[in-house]
Amino acid sequence: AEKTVIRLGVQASGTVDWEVAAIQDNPQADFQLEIQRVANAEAGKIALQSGAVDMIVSDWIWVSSLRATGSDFTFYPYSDTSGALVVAENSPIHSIKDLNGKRLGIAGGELDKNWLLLQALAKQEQLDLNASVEKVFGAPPLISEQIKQNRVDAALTYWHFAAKLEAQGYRQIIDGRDILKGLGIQENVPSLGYVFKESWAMSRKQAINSFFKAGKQAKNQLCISDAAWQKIIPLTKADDLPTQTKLRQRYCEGNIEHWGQEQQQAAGRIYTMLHTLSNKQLTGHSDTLQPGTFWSAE
Amino acid sequence: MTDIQININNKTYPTATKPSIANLELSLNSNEFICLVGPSGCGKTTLLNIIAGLDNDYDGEILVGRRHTHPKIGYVFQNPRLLPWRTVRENIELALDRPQPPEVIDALLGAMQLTQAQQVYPERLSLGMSRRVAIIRAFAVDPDVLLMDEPFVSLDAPTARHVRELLLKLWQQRPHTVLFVTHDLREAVALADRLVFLSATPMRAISEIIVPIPRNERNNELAIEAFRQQLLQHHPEIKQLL
Amino acid sequence: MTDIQININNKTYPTATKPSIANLELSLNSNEFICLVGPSGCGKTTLLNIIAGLDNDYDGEILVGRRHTHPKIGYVFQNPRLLPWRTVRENIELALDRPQPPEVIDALLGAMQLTQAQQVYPERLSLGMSRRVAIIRAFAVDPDVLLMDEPFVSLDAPTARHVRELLLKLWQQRPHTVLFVTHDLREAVALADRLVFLSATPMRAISEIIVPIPRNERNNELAIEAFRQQLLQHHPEIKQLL
Amino acid sequence: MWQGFAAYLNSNTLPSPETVANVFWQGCVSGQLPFHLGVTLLRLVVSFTIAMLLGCAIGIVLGRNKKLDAFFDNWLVIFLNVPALVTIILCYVWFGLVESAAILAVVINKLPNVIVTIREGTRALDQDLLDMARCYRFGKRKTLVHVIWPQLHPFVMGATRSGLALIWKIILVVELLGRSNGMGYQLHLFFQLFDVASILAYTIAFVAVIQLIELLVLKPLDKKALRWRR
Amino acid sequence: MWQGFAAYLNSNTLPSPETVANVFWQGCVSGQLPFHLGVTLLRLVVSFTIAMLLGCAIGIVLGRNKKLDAFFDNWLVIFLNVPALVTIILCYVWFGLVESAAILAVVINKLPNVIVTIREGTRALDQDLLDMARCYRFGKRKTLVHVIWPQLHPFVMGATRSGLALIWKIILVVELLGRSNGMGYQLHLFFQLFDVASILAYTIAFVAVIQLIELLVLKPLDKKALRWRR
Ligand SMILES: Nc1ncnc2c1ncn2[C@@H]1O[C@H](COP(=O)(O)OP(=O)(O)OP(=O)(O)O)[C@@H](O)[C@H]1O
Ligand SMILES: Nc1ncnc2c1ncn2[C@@H]1O[C@H](COP(=O)(O)OP(=O)(O)OP(=O)(O)O)[C@@H](O)[C@H]1O
Ligand SMILES: [Mg+2]
Ligand SMILES: [Mg+2]
Repeated sequence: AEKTVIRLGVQASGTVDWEVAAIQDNPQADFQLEIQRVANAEAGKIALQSGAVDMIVSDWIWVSSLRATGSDFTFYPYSDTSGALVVAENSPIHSIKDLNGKRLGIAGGELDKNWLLLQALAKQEQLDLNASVEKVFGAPPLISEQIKQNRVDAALTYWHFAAKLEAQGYRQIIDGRDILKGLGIQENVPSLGYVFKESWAMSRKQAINSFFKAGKQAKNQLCISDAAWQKIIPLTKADDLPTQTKLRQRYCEGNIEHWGQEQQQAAGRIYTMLHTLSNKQLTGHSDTLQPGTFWSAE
Repeated sequence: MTDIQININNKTYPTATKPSIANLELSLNSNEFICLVGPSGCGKTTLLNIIAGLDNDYDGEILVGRRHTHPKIGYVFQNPRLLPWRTVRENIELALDRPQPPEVIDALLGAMQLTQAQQVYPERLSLGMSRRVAIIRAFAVDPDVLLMDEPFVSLDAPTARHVRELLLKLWQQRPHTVLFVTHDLREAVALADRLVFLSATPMRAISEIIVPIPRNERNNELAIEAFRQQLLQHHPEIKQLL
Repeated sequence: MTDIQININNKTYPTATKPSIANLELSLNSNEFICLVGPSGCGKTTLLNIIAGLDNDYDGEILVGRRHTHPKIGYVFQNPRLLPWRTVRENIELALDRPQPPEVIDALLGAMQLTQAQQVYPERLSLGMSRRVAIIRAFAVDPDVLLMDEPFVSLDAPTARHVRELLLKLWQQRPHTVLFVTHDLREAVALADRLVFLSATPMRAISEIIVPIPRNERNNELAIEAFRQQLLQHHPEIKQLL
Repeated sequence: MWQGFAAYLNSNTLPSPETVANVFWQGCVSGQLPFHLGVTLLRLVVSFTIAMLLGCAIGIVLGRNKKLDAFFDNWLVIFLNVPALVTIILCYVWFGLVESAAILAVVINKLPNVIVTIREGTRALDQDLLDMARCYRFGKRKTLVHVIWPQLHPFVMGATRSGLALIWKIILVVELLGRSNGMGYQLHLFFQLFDVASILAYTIAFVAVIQLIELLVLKPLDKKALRWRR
Repeated sequence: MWQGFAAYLNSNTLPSPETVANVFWQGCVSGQLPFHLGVTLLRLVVSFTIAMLLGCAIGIVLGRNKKLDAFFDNWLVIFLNVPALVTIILCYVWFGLVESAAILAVVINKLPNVIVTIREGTRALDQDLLDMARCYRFGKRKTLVHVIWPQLHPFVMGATRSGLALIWKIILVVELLGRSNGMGYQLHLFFQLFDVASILAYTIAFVAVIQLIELLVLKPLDKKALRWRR
């Protein structure tokens, strides 16, 4: 029979790329992937909105804000890796409190989720991070460079930049998941997921579900089988073993184990939190997470 | 027979405070050779521009006789106005509306002693040479109306004489109306059928005088000098112009 | 007393095939008024440019007398070369190397009938008016050496006469060396101490003739005409120039 | 026109004018928009001024001096064509994520454009007038002010108009990569959220400012500089 | 100079020339570099051609027609100052992630610059020569080719030189946001990996191509067009 075509927008050098490489080894699947490589997250969003691809990997907050304006995009979890706060190995910084008066590099800007949540966490410890650290915003590669040149004392950056730094001996203070835990959210809430049109997915449920399943299998495979991992190592664009190992470790830690009612409710709570923390800027005007943000027709 | 009737009630440049031409009436007979004489800055160039159709921003009208509704115009501007990025020959050929046999241009170049210079770019000519090119260009288009704004300044005496003769020869071979601006009364008398003397700004015609010297007497210096003297004595109204 | 000694062995423009000036020797006495007469395109402008120091790309030398190592130069170019974005008055004032009392310029403007036009931009002048501005500019700098390249073309006869007189008056008030290019032999005779006749390219001096008419006889038309006739008859070597 | 278009596309990819006006108004009230606009404009003014002054000076020198030009020509082509991204990254990496690095990056990107334009203009200068100035001993300053500059006017205007636009294009990238305020930074945020309404509101604010500059500065300047034309 | 500099900084922020040469060579051998360079150059050529042709045409028309100019002037300022990012996004969203949208985005960004420059040039045309052409009935085509175009030459050269550079700046963003090949896409990947050596290698390749264009096309063109100068 005709295979259902899924046009997938993949960030070059992103982890989805690794999985896709693994999936495509399997000829019996009832879907066929058409890969469109994009340069970065924004390019992915453009590709999705312009209809050039059916599916990309992005975050659910964006999906919710899209739904609030009437489009029917929806989200299926892919990974719960999250950014981290790293410092140099011999740095005197050991906890959030030590950040006081230090220079902090922040990837992604003022509305970065982790930055907002980190501020909330610090507030619980009576520390106004926003006022007490010297903030340096910048693109993630530049932030990595800044910390290497000692121009900042700590870096709050995306997970694979954090992982690469860790592999070079930098120390992780806290990661996104721990920040959430500190704020009272125990569930592992995925940060990234597949984003696609609900209407489009409804008519191809079967194929899509088997794609998700294949994705999960591929991920497991990469984590369990060294042979499978060896194959995709060139895609990581990391030359040294420590970095490769660290990337694999963090990647596998991001595996989704549970995705159910509790996690989705937790997401709702996070949403409300970010809504107030960002002064509506991150989330848009909707006070609550839009119903239907998470794909339920599994 | 009047060929072109010029009535300019008022020509005031947008940036000027007073008119440059006021109530000028002038009729050009067909194939007539007219010399315009007037003080510097009176409005002669302005008039030629209007006749050439380059300036339509005036109050009045130019009536062109039945023969040519759109007379072909040859205009020797007061400065040469050659295209610096085209050679002498290209400058001449570009002005032609239909290709001419090369001999015609060759002959003109020869007569103007520019055969050597035909492939030269204008910036590398002397001013007198550029002027001669501009004259050739005006001759080459075989005009119905030939406008010449002090064409022979910057030419040495022998060349000027030579070019004057050429002009008259061409004019007699293929008659056309000529409007010739000059400050040199001797030159004007030698060339014109009629002299038109113009006042200072605002310009109008003070006096029109027919030159009675027959064409075959025109290179007789004495006859010309005699008529010049006569003008100086018998026309007090143009005294201030001479 | 020789003030400026000109020896130009060879001046060939980079793009030209043959020299424009070859073996030209000319000595200018101090405060002498010299008229240059030569065919169009022979190299007169080239020579003035070299003397003015605008062209150093030649083979030869210009020796300037002890009196002025860097003579101040007034140059009436063959075209007016006014700055179009400066008014008439600004154009004149910009050329002065030290401020002059305004009356000096006022007087010159008045003498040239340009008082009305002093605040006008050059593009809105007639060519003759622009030329007069260029002449004022050269007079106003109070030059040691005055170079004039056909300065009085485009001027009507009365104005030309008037300006000629002004030139002589200024020259007599404050003597300076004048090099004056003209194609008009009558003008040359009326003005010059010495006439220099030049050959066609490559240019050299054919003949140098001192004008014997005393200064107070110079506006006597008959005296001038007589000398002109004499030149035509007794100097066969310059016949082709006249 | 826009409204019809928006209705036709009927999606968040082109919001209706009201939405944009609304966003614009809120941005003004909250002070966000004026703040970021102000920051960007400040950077624009500083880097534009530096680039124009330096660019005109170098352009004139290169245009008048064949030897220097031959020597620097290759460098010019290189600087002209090094991608903005590269200069920006290198500036940031070498000088840190600081204001001066940002300004430097913009200047480096704009400068070669000014130089090239002014150099073309200088090459086309009227030799007759330059000779006149030399003969009447105008000196360097007088020649520059009264002879050269007026002839360069159309080139300077061209460089100014397209320069404002170019700087604006680059400043966005500069702010996006390493500043935490300014229009570029904000646009990037909106872009991440795909908030087209806000993007348009900010764009409109900026364009309005430039229109104002055009109306209050460039147009009168043009008029004054060209008043001598026939 | 570079080497000394690199040694001084002694880090991956400025790799040594050998490293870059090495990367360059590998890129060439693997065919990656020529491929991406080729793709980008193709886009550059197409969009440059369109922008120059249209820009010159519109610039000349606006420069010669006061009324049209007054009408379109505002639009021009707007198009000149809409951020590249905005036009690129809108083009992609409306027309899809197709090649033509990419080209259109580049053209829209470059076009106003050309128009503005050429318009300045057209305003500065010599009226005497235009009058001469009118008097001798040159007609539209002849006037354009023989009278107007040679006078616009310095402006066209300015627009060309800074235009290649501008397009190159924009094309990088265009490719970054919606293409999966070309230099912009590659450079961004290298940036993510902070692979400065590769960034420099690609930059050098591009600059070399432009140098070649300069040497083989622009310089001879310049020479030919200016051979009439004194
Ligand atoms: N573009 C212009 N704008 C304003 N006034 C002008 C313009 N052109 C000429 N004029 C004025 O109009 C008058 C006549 O000028 P025109 O050039 O016609 O004189 P002309 O008779 O040709 O003088 P000349 O013999 O010196 O060439 C002059 O007073 C001049 O100042
Ligand atoms: N820039 C140049 N490049 C090449 N040749 C030139 C250049 N300028 C002048 N010439 C040539 O040098 C010769 C002398 O020119 P010049 O301008 O000195 O003549 P002139 O005596 O002033 O003539 P006119 O009386 O016509 O003004 C001419 O044959 C001319 O073709
Ligand atoms: Mg005139
Ligand atoms: Mg001359």
